[in-house]
Amino acid sequence: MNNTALWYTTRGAGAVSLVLLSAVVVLGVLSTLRFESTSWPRFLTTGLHRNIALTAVVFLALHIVTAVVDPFTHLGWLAAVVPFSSYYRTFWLGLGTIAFELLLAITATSLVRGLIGHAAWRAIHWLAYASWPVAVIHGFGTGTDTWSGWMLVIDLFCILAVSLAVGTRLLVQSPDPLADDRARFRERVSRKVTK
Amino acid sequence: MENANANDSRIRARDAATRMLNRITAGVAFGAIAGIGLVGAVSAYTIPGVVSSTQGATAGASTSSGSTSSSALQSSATSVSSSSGSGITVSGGS
Amino acid sequence: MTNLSLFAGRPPSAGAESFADHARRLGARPAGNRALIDTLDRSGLVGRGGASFPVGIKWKSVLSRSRGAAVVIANGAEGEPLSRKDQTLMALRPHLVIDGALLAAEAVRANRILLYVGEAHRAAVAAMARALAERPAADARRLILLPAPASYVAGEATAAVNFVNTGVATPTATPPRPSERGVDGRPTLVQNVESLAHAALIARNGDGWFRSLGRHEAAGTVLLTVSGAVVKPGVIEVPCGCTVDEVLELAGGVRGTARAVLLGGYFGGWISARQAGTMLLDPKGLPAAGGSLGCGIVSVLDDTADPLEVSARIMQHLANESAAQCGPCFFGLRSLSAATTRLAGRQPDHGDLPQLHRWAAMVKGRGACRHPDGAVSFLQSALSVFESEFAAAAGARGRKAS
Amino acid sequence: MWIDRTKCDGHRLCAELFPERIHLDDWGYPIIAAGSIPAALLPHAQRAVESCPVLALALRRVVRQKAVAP
Repeated sequence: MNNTALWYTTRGAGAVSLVLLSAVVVLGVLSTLRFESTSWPRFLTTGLHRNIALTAVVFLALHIVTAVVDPFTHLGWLAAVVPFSSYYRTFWLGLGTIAFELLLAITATSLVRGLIGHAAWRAIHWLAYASWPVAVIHGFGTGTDTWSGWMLVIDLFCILAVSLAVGTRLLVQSPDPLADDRARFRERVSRKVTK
Repeated sequence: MENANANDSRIRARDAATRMLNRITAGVAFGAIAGIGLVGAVSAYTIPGVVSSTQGATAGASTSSGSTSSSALQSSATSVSSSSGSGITVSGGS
Repeated sequence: MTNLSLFAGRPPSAGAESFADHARRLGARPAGNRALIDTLDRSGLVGRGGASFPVGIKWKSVLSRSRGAAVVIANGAEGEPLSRKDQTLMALRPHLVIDGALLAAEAVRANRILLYVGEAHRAAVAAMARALAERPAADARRLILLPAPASYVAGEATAAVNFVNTGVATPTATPPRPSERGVDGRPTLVQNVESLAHAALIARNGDGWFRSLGRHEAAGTVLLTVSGAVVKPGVIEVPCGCTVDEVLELAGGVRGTARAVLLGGYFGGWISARQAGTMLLDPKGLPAAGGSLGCGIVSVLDDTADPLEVSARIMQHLANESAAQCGPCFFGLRSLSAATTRLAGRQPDHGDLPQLHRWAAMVKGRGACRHPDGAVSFLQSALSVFESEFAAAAGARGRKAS
Repeated sequence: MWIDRTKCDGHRLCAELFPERIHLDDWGYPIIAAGSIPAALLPHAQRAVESCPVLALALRRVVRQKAVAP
């Protein structure tokens, strides 16, 4: 593979990853909203969320590997692991490293969700709301194609989709039908206990 | 009897949706691969138009490193000159 | 009553028995050990909190996991609205309960004892606090008084453990049971205060003595709370194995004509008066006869009251007492209570009565604790004992209602 | 199959994924058929367990009912 091909692959995989990750975030939000229809059972949403997330990790890996082995940028493997250690575009690449590492944490904990328990898994999964924006900013900051029209369209589309989903999530109260009554009851039977 | 039928239809719905899940996943994966090609092609085609940006210029420089493809070479030729002297260009050339 | 054991000594009007009186009357407390557990086993004592589980077996299972670090919770939460017996016992004989808790701790090798007393039961809390102050420092150090929130499920064993651990008295899923993993993850014995008081007497007098207190093969005595249409409602101690008629006689007799008796409280069920009279009040034998002694409630419904209205009120209470943790319990009891209320108001929706039967079967066994099961079996007893009333109510509007 | 009722929020995925043994009550909470699960259905059961958003489900190996410790 020659260096030009590597460079194009890096850029292509980066753009594709952004689209995939945005889809993952939207699907994740949709699943907490308990979206369903007659031909679209709920497990389809969560199943796609999971499958596309794993696909995104693969494409991100491609994005990173091609960037690192590209002799032009001279990144070295350290920069792929330690944020802000790259000589080349230190800040913007650092953001990318952070976003990817957050994503790895989210993915890894999801794969062993049964072992770490629901509360810990959920706490870590909140990092998705940090990882995605950091990834987007990384794309804007370092993206070779940032200011080309087609990339702007992709960027705006992703941002719009995610903000729409997250906005809906914020507006809709907890879909757990027991949440309010449970909280009320717990309030009633809660005391400070000094053992 | 009615119950058994309802159950059967739920099993069928599950299996249908599972197939759909697999199809969509495969579609997304292939689409993503195609997307890389598409983005590569489009960016290769569009870069000459946006060299005014410093970032576009720097990145364009890299394409020159080992490429002989015409459009890329063209774009890099202009961009290298516009950003010559930067450390990046040096490393790209090495 | 001739067979008083828990309430032997000075009459209730004398108030709480002091530690000095307690020690003078009963002598020093023997030590709790493995032999005591065997004695309890032979005595036939079963738990008095409602589940009637054999006390000896329970203590043994905690001891087997204890390693000297178990915890004992003396359960005096008494959240059942019709029950007064635990608070009365603690208010009058606090040292018997404390003796029992200390014996249990020694027998299961526990190093912490919590006295979990319903905060609404002021007299009981005060008496227990005073009793603790009267105790020698060596005893008092091992005991902690912990007021329990006033709620029906707060007295459930896992809820008591959860309260100590987190400060929230809601039940948790089992397994693990408290005897496996309870307070701070340690094996925990949650035992009703009346059971502990019985144990304190059995430790002194032996298992043969306890068995001799009962009648008709039943062992020991039991505290009952008699309420409803009786002349003298209140808490009484009776020998296990006596009949409901005898109990009602002790309570001064029925006012008017009895229609049905609520046996065991909200977690027990209705029994028609005709059937109830000759029933033997024996925690082990009653379930076979289709009843349950539960936590010792005997409440009489006379023939002037509307059984549907009384049942609906109890269902409303039970629905409100759901901790809203388990969907089937919360929504199921709410639906059951609403339909019962509509029937009691003689304004049923179409199909309410068959729906009650269907929902009752649907909810049973589907909670983390036994709250929904208790509520459902109460309702089912109402549906069967007051079958004709329910049928008439269902027909009150719309012929095809049932 | 064992369920922690205090965790279950009625997400319904289990009933979608394992209709052979799980259906929903009138309020959207799962009713799990009693009894052990034959090997042929085990993959579906496993998928239902893994998909539960709140990890309320678990599969337990069937142990012969043991009397309470003597």
